Order: sequence, then C-alpha cells, then structure tokens
Amino acid sequence: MTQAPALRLAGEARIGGATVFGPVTLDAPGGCWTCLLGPSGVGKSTILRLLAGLGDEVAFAGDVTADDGLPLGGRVALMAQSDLLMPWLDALDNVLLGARLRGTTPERERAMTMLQRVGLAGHARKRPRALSGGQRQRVALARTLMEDRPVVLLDEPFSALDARSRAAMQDLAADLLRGCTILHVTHDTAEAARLGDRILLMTEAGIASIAPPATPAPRIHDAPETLASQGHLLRLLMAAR
Amino acid sequence: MTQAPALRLAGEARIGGATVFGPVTLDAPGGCWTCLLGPSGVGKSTILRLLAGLGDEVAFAGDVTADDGLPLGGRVALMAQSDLLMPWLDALDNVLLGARLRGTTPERERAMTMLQRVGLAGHARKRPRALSGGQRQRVALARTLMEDRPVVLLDEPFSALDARSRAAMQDLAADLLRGCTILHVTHDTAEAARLGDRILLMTEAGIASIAPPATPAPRIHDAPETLASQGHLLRLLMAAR
Amino acid sequence: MTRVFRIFGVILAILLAWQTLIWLAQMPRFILPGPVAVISTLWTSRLLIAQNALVTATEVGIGLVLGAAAGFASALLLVASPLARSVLRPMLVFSQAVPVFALAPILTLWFGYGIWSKVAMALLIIYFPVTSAFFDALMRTPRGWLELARVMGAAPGRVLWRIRVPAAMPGFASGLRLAAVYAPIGAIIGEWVGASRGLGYLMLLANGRAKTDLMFASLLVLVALTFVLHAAVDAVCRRVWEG
Amino acid sequence: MTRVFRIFGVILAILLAWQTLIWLAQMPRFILPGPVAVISTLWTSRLLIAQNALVTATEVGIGLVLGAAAGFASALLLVASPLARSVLRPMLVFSQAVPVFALAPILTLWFGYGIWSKVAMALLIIYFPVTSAFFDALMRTPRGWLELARVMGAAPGRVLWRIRVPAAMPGFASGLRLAAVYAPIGAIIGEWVGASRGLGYLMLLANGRAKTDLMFASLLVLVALTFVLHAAVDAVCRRVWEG
Amino acid sequence: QEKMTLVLDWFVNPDHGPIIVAQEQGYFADEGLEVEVIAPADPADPPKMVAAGRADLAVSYQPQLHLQIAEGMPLVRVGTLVATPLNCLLVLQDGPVKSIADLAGRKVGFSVAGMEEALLSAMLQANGLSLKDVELVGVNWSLSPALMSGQVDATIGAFRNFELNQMQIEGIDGRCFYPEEEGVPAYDELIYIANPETMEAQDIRRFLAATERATQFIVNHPQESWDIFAGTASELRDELNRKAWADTIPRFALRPAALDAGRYARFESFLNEAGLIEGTRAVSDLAVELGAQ
Ligand SMILES: Nc1ncnc2c1ncn2[C@@H]1O[C@H](COP(=O)(O)OP(=O)(O)OP(=O)(O)O)[C@@H](O)[C@H]1O
Ligand SMILES: Nc1ncnc2c1ncn2[C@@H]1O[C@H](COP(=O)(O)OP(=O)(O)OP(=O)(O)O)[C@@H](O)[C@H]1O
Ligand SMILES: [Mg+2]
Ligand SMILES: [Mg+2]
Repeated sequence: MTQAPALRLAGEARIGGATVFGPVTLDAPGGCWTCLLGPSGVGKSTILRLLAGLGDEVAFAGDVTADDGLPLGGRVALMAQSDLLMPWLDALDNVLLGARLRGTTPERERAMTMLQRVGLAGHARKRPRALSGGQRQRVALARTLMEDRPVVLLDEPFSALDARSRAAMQDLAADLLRGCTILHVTHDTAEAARLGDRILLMTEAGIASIAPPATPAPRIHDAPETLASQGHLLRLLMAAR
Repeated sequence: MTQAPALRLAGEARIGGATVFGPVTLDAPGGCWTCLLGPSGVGKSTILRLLAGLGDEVAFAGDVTADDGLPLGGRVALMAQSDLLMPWLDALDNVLLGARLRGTTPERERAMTMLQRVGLAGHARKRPRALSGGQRQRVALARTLMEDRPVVLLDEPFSALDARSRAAMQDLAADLLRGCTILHVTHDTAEAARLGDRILLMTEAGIASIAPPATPAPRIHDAPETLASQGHLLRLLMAAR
Repeated sequence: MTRVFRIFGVILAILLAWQTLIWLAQMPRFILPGPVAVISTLWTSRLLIAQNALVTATEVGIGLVLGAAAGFASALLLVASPLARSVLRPMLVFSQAVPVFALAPILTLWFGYGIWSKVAMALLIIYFPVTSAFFDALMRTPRGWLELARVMGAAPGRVLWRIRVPAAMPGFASGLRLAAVYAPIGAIIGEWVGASRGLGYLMLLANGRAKTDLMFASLLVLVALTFVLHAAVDAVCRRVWEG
Repeated sequence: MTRVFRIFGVILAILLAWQTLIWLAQMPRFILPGPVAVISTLWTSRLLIAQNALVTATEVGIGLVLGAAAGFASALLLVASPLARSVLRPMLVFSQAVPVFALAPILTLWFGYGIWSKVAMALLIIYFPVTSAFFDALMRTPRGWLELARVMGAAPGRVLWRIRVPAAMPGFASGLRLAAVYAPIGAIIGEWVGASRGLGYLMLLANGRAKTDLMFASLLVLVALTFVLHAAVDAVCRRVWEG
Repeated sequence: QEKMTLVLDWFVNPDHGPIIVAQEQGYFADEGLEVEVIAPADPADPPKMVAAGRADLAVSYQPQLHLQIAEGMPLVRVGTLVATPLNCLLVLQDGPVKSIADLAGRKVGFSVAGMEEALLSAMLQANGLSLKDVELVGVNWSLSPALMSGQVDATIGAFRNFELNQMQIEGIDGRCFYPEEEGVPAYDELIYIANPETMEAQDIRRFLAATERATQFIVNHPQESWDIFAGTASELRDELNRKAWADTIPRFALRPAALDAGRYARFESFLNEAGLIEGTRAVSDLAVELGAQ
C-alpha cells in the first residue's frame, strides 16, 4: 500500500438551492483515524460522499484535496450509511464484489477469512434478505475491509451492532486499517473516544477539533480517560445545534 | 385507548429448517416499557415480527398471546429495523400513511406537530431520498407515534441518531407512549438503562430478565444508578454469546 | 434546442441509411423507393395523406386511452383477486395468442366498419403489454412495505392503491411506452380488416396499385405519428414519475 | 394435480363461454363456428394440423431465442453507450412503427420464402418488447449500487454485467413473458407473407376458402402453443430469478 | 434440368390446375425443367418478386399488370392461365340488391386493391350511377363472410368459380353481375408474367408447352385430373375445391402462349379513360407472344 495521504475538504455545499452545510474545513491527517461527530442532518454523509467523488447532485463550492497532490479517485473505499448489498448475491459474493467489479481475481480464501472474522462464517451462503440487520452491516464492513485502499470512509459502520460485536468489529477495523487514512462518521461517543486519533465535531457553525484521550487508539473502552473523553463528547453533542 | 395488554411469546422459531431461536419465553408487562437487548442475529427482530403477526416465512412452534385473551391484530404498531418510507411520498405524507391506509381522515395538524416534535418541521415536503439517514429514521418514528396503538414494537428506533436527538426522541416516545405496552429492541445499553421498566437480555440460551434501576423511567442519562445499570448491562452483553 | 438538433440528426441519419441501403442492396424502386421519391410524393399527396392520417390518429388516441385504462384496471383486478388471477390471466394470454385477424370478422360484425372496430383492435393490442408489465410490477412490491401496511391494519384495497400502485408506476410506464408504439399498428391492422379511410387503408390501396411511393409516404407519416406518440408518452411518464 | 384441474377448468370455461357467445349473439357459423364443430375438425385434420404446427413451432422457437438474445444485447448497448442510445433508440421505435407487412416484401427478398423470413418476422416482433422492458429496467438501477461500484473503481462494462444486469433481470423476465406471447404471432404473420406450410398458412388458406372450422381448429392449436410457451418462459424466469 | 421459380398469385387452388398437373404428371421434367412453385399470401407480392429477379415467373392478374407497368415495373405478360374474367360483383340472391342500380347509397367490399374502382365505376356507369353513390370498404381477408353476414351489400373481387360455390355450401345463395356484361372490356384473369430484361424465353416456352399439355389432359380427363390435383395436399381435398375444379375447367386457356393483342389494347385504354393510368402503352410493352422457335 502506498503512503496514506491526508485529506482536506474546504468549501460549502448546496442541493437544489438549499444549503447543506456552510463554509467548513475538514482535515483528516494521513494514516490516522479521524472520527466525525455531529447532529443528524448536519451534512456528515454528504462530506463522505464528496470525498468519495460522489454526490453529483450536490453543488459543492470548494476543494477536495489529498496532501500528496494526487487525485483521490481509485484510492478510496466507502462504507455507506445503508448496507447496499446486492440481493442476488450471497454474503460471500457480496464480499467479493469489489474484485469482481474490477476484474481482478476474487480472493475467496481471504473473503472467507474476513467473513469469519466478522463472525459470519456460518452465513456465507445466505442472501442478504436472510440476514439480520446487524449481520448485513457486518457483510458490508467485510466488503469494505476487502478493498485495501489507503483512504477509508466509514459512515456509521457499527450502528446496528450489539456492544460485543461492536467492540470486536472496532478492533478488527483498527487492526486491518492500520496505516490508512480513516474518516469515520459515528453517533456513538464511546466509539469516537475509543478509536479516534483525532475527533471532529461538525455543527451548523462549522467543524471543530476536540482533543482525544492522550493514549494511543484503539483504547480500552472503560479506561478512565476513554470514559472521560466520552463524557466530554456527550456533553458537547448534547449542546450542539 | 383501551387498557394496554401484557404480551407473552413462548416457543421456538425456525426458518427453512434452520433454528432462529430455541425455546424462549418473553414477557412484556402491560403498560410498561420493556427493553430487549441481545447479540446481533439472535432473533430479536424475528420476535418483534412474530408479535406483529408477520413472519409468514418463520415456522414458529409456540404461542403469542395478550393477557386480555384478545387477538393482537389491529392493536400493534411496529417500527421496523429499516425505515420503510415510501419514496413517492414526502415526509408529511409518509407520516400520514397509516390514516391513508385505514381510510380514516388524515390528521394533518397532528402530523405536522409530530414532524416538528421530531425536529423535521422544515423537511415536511422532502422526499425520503432527500433526507439524511437520521432524518429518515425520525420520519419513521413519527409515523409510528401517529399510530395510537396500545402495543408498540420498536426495532432499534434511535440507532441512526446523534446523542442529542436520540435523547430528545427517547423523551418524546416515553411521553407519547405512556400507558402503552412497549417492546423496544436496542443495542444501546445507556438507552435500555434509561428507558426500561423491564430489561430483557436475549442470548442463545434464552431470555433473561435483568433488574432495571430502581428509579422510574425515563431516567436522567447520567444519574449514577442509570450509569451503573448501563455498565452492568454492558458487561453482560460483552459476555453474551 | 440540442434536443431538436439531435432529432434532426437522427432523421437525417435514417434518410441517409435508407438511401445507402438502396444503393448498396440494389433495391428496386417498387420494393423500396428512395427517400427523395417518397418525400416528393408526400408533398404532392399531402392533402390525401393528411385526411387519412387524421382518421388513424383519432383511432389511435382513443384506443390508447381506453387500452391503457383497461390494462390498468385488469392488472389491478389480477393482483387484487386470486380468483380473477386464475381465470383472467389465461384469458389475457388468450387475447393475445389469437391473432387479431382471426377476430377481425367478429369485431367488425359487432362494431361495423366505422372507427370503433379499429379502436377495438388498437385497444386489444395495447391491452396486453400494459396489463402484463403493470401486473408484473405490482407483484414485485417490496415485502417490507406490504408488511408495514398489514400491521397498520390497511384494507386490501387501500394497500393496492396506496402502496402497490405507486410502487408499480415505473412498470406501468414501461408498459405504456410499449403501448404507444403498438397502438398505431393496432389501428392499421384494424383498417386492413375493413375500412374506407385511414392510413392503413391508404397503404393497402397504394400497395395494390403498385404505387410504392404513396405507400411509403403513408408509412412515413405513420412512423412519424408513432414517434410523436412515443415521445409524448415518454415525457408524460417521466414527468409523472419523477416530478 | 390441482394445477392440472384448474387448467382443465379454465379450458372448459372458455369452451362454455364460446358456445354461449354463439347462442346469445347468434353468430353465423362462417364467422365463428361452435366448439363442437371445431374440435371435430381438429380431430379429423389432426395430421394436417400437426405437420403445420411443427413448422410454426420451429420458427417460433428459433425466433424466440434469437429475438431474446438480440433484445438483450441491444438493451445492453443502449445502456452502455449514450451515442448508441441517441441513434439506436429511435431505430428501435422505428423498427416497430413500420408494420411488418410493409417490410414483408423486403424480408422475403432477402431471406426468400423459406423458414428464415418467418424467423426474421418473429424476431422483429419479439425484439422490441424485450429490448424496451430490459432497457427500462436497466435504467432504473438504484443509484446507491452504481455509486458503490464507482467508488470501487469498476470498469463501466463490469458495472453493467455485475450490477445493472442482475438488478434488471425481473424487467428482462417481464419482457420475455411478453415475447413468449408475441413470438407465435410473429411467425404467423411471417407465414401470411409467404409460406406453403405452417399454421399461419393453414389459417389463411382456410379463411380464404371460408373453411372456418379448419381455421379455428388451427387457431386453437396456435393458442395452445402460445400457452405452453408462455407457461414455460414463466417457469424459467421464476426459476432463474428466484432460485 | 433447367431450374425455374414460379410464384403463384396466392395459395394453391384449382385456378392453378394446369401448373399442378404438369408438375405431378412430369410434364415439366419432360421439357427439361425443374420448377419450384411458391405460394405467397399477398397477391401484391409476386410481381415484385419477379421484377426484382427473385423469381422467373409469376401468376398475376391482367388488370394489375397494366397498373404495374404504368408505375414502371419491369414486367411483361408471357402467357395466359385463365383466359376470361373470373371477377364478379357478388350480391346476396335474396338481398335488397336486385340490379346494379340498387347499389346506390350502399357499401361495396373489396379485397385485393387495384381494380375495384375501375371495374365498379364502369359497371355503375353502365347502370346510371357513379362511384360517389357507393361506399367502398376494403375488407382484405374476409370477402364472403362480410357479404354473408350483411356487413356489406356487395363485393367486388370475388371469383365466380369460388365465392359462389362457397356461399352455396354455407347455404346462402349468391348472385353474380359479370363485369364483361356490364361495360368492362373482357380480359385475362390469370396470366404468367416475367421480367422482360432478364427472362429466358426458351425456358418459358417450354414451361408454357408443359402447361398446355396439362390443360389438355385436364379437359380430357376431368375426374382423373381432379384426383391428381387433390392428391397433392390434404387441405385441397374438400367439397369446395371439387366444385370449383369443375367450374374452372372451361376457363383454362387452351393455348397459354397465344396472345390476343386487342384485349390488352382495349383494356389499356379503358384504364386510361377511367383515370387509373396516365396515357397508354403499346401492346408490345405489356405482353409478348413468345411463339414457336
Ligand atoms: N429467510 C431467512 N432464512 C434463513 N435464516 C434467516 C432468514 N431470516 C433471518 N434468518 C436468520 O435468523 C436469525 C435472526 O434474525 P433477526 O433479524 O431476528 O436477528 P436480530 O436479533 O434482529 O439481529 P440484529 O441485531 O442484527 O438485527 C439470524 O441469524 C438470521 O441469519
Ligand atoms: N437531494 C436532497 N435535496 C435536498 N436536501 C437534501 C438532499 N439530500 C440531502 N439533503 C439534506 O442535506 C442535509 C445533510 O444530509 P446528510 O445525509 O449529509 O446528513 P448527515 O449529517 O449524514 O445526517 P445523519 O446523521 O442523519 O445521517 C440534510 O439536512 C438533508 O435533508
Ligand atoms: Mg448520514
Ligand atoms: Mg434486528
């Protein structure tokens, strides 16, 4: 994998005349895990979509840049807010979708391992509609982790998971994505306090950076500094507009 | 509204030969808020579907009963795990869907108030695809709250919301659904500790009841007994299989 | 403007392809006359053609509206009632399996040689694609929505109107687009079976008299009619569904 | 078993309706003969009809396969290339707007009077509904999936094959079901244009000589053929899509 | 063996007796010909196929030939199959139309477009009416059902050797008004046509010789020839064809190669006066007599 670039998005976005977010600047340092928190509807998903080169319907006035000056296209993996699984493929084939779409040899072994690591070894042959909500989300996660891209954008990737699998998936992602530039949208303050090398809070006023705990991520979920950070974030969020 | 009945589901479920959950007994006292926690894929959504009279594909051996002996059909509102908004209707019309489907006069005033209370007053005329994930979830919540049924089944209703709106929606639901029998599936232990009159933990071994904090629900989110209960639940969940 | 230009481009391309075909394949004039001859005939016979085109256009218009309505209604009925499904669906296939020419004498016996037997024929031809496409789409309503409606205590009729039908509108539009193309042919066949006016009648007459120019001129007008109809239906469908 | 019973029930119902129609509407025999006369003719002419039905069935089979393949390919082309879309789509409408009878001499000129001109005709008739339905469905691929593919760095061709096509299979099936019903008519029309064998030939011959019994007996066989084809395609589509 | 393609005017029927008998009796083979007989469904097709060089010979109608040549199609009559008109204006025996004059204000159905106006207007004129007094309805596929069920009051284009018999079998009596008795010049109903630019005169001579032999055989052995004809295809063996066979025998041209030039000249000027063609062409452009070699 090449050196993971830092991301910067600066500008404002409108859809059909209505402002989605005002002038903001978002910085995600290269090779770091950045968490993005913020009220519902403030524009977090829109930012991820813009970074992924999507959002044709968004009128974005500003710049999306990587610090190495190269275009982002082809270096980004995105796990969107909805799972976007293909109903005609089983879990395994959904995980292999990226390879199939790019025409590279599908790594079935690796995909099976990945499914096993997200706890779905016994469900590899099920179609999405035979999976529970959390199982579908984990298939989508496995698919994203298969992508091997230096920049990974995660939009509420663990929202449908119970505490135990959530923690396991966080560990898995932190492990597999080490060295990548991650931008992770979440509503779970504990999650942000646990994973973030950098924590951003997006409000209508703009994007503010909040100091993460001093210990290196991923942190122990009930370590005092994690809990303190979580409480701090929660208070900020409860006050955010 | 008639007296809200207590619910009982006892039995085991299979789909196409595979066991979804073994023999379990679930009790939700009448007029109380029951939270159901459990690992992903353990069968929580399936239970809600069975209680709602759905799940034709599930082979359920057992009974679903209300303590007043009357059938449940027509007395249940279900907010499913996915938002199930109609893409051709705007937010307001989606909220009015129930009335339209039953042929009763749509209460536009009340729907607008409901939208305003879920914080979407300015989005009433938007179609679902122009809404953010959290906004869609709130429209689905507003639609469920409009239903006015004595039994309300909520499947991860606040999973896509930030802390602030999540708290607000919890308060709103607790307020509007007072006196109803609620069965609320969630992965958020803080939420369960805050809202549950009764807390159930479902694992492959069955359903266990966990003592909620002694204070009446809804509780203050950072009250010591709430936090203690949350921590306790978290530990149980982290250990659950 | 670009749209208009593109349409002109396409027309020009078709004319060119046509002329090239004649050169390359050495098509004799009495099998396929060249565009120049046809267009000049179109001009000299414009009054005759216009009169007859008007008749056909009327038949097509009425047939399309009635056929779309009948198809819409039948698909609803098929979805609403399993009994209707087991009886009406074979009838539906039946109505198409019987070539209209076989029914023609029966239709003319009932409707006479006026406009109505042609409308009936256009209707019969439109009816199936509309019903079939709409029915298929109605049967594909995502299960989650139907379950939601069930829990909400919806009457079956309301589920149909409020959920299945809107969800199936793209399928209906798909059927309508097909129908727009078939409707003119339906009317033309109706005219071949028995008529004293209309583009189909004119084509038959021209064909019998070896006036291939006139025949292809009428054909050109028919094709233009179909294009306009198809574009109009397409625009309406787009507007209604996406608006 | 119940299925077989139901089919028998439907057939019986059709025959009854037919007989009642004749009694009620006082249909003259030379316009619509009764079921008894037709079925007895079916029996006495079984060899003749079977021979001709075989010919038609062959034409239909080849036409259906080729037409479905051509429709599939064209819809892909239309989706893949905007240029193709602006050129080919009008051509597509064009190919249907021109009544086949006008093309008939051209087709026979190219393909002769053998089986191929009938196959061509069936193909031409099938081609449009398949293309149109499949194309419509291909254009309706949920945006999220396409965006996912874009981020994944998929080649356009692969997006088409791996995402758009599977997502559009129900639409293709819908088109195929239509095609199954139209294919026999296509072959019949082909036979009317020039043939010395086939059910269409037999029908026209019988009609021209007012042997309505024979005509309706052939018609009955044609209808049966269409039903079988429709049921087969339906079953295949169901299997492939739901399997 | 010379190969030769012949397109009939329609499906095989007793009008094609000489061709079928010649084929079955091996007369073509005796002449060194191998004839492929094609039966189309649209009578407008065969001339096109011949003009386009897709077939060597076609069976067509004399009146149509005049129109087609006027429209510039490279065609010429090379022989005759049926030497009298067969067309007739058909009405119901017990219908309201007792004379042609009764047609005023009524519907007349026609099948094969081309001739109906010319023939009908001549017949109407001879009876003090004009085309404006009737409504023409193209009924393409159902000439006699339209008449029998009373949807039209008369049909033009019915063949006297067929439709009359057909109606009789249905138990409804019809009545013919014969064009040649009502102001229309006599003509050859069925002729052989070829493309004058590409035709092989020698082959056509041999073809005509074979059909002449077949015609003689039919006239001499009506029953035996019927058996041969009916033996070729089971769909031909029925009462209607047997009746039509008997009625058609006297109408076959006994000298298929012979040309009555006067007929062609008269009909050409008749059509010119009726306004269906512009100007007149020399008989040599319309028809040739291949004669002996
Ligand atoms: N159609 C089906 N065929 C086979 N298995 C199915 C089918 N539908 C659901 N299942 C299985 O049933 C189990 C229970 O599913 P359910 O949706 O009830 O889980 P859940 O507890 O709601 O999980 P989550 O928290 O992830 O939403 C899952 O393991 C799932 O894979
Ligand atoms: N097509 C559209 N037309 C109009 N407004 C839109 C459209 N798409 C999105 N929006 C608006 O843009 C805003 C930002 O949406 P976005 O999905 O980025 O929010 P978010 O921060 O991800 O919220 P959530 O946490 O709920 O997912 C929302 O208020 C939404 O209503
Ligand atoms: Mg979002
Ligand atoms: Mg669930």
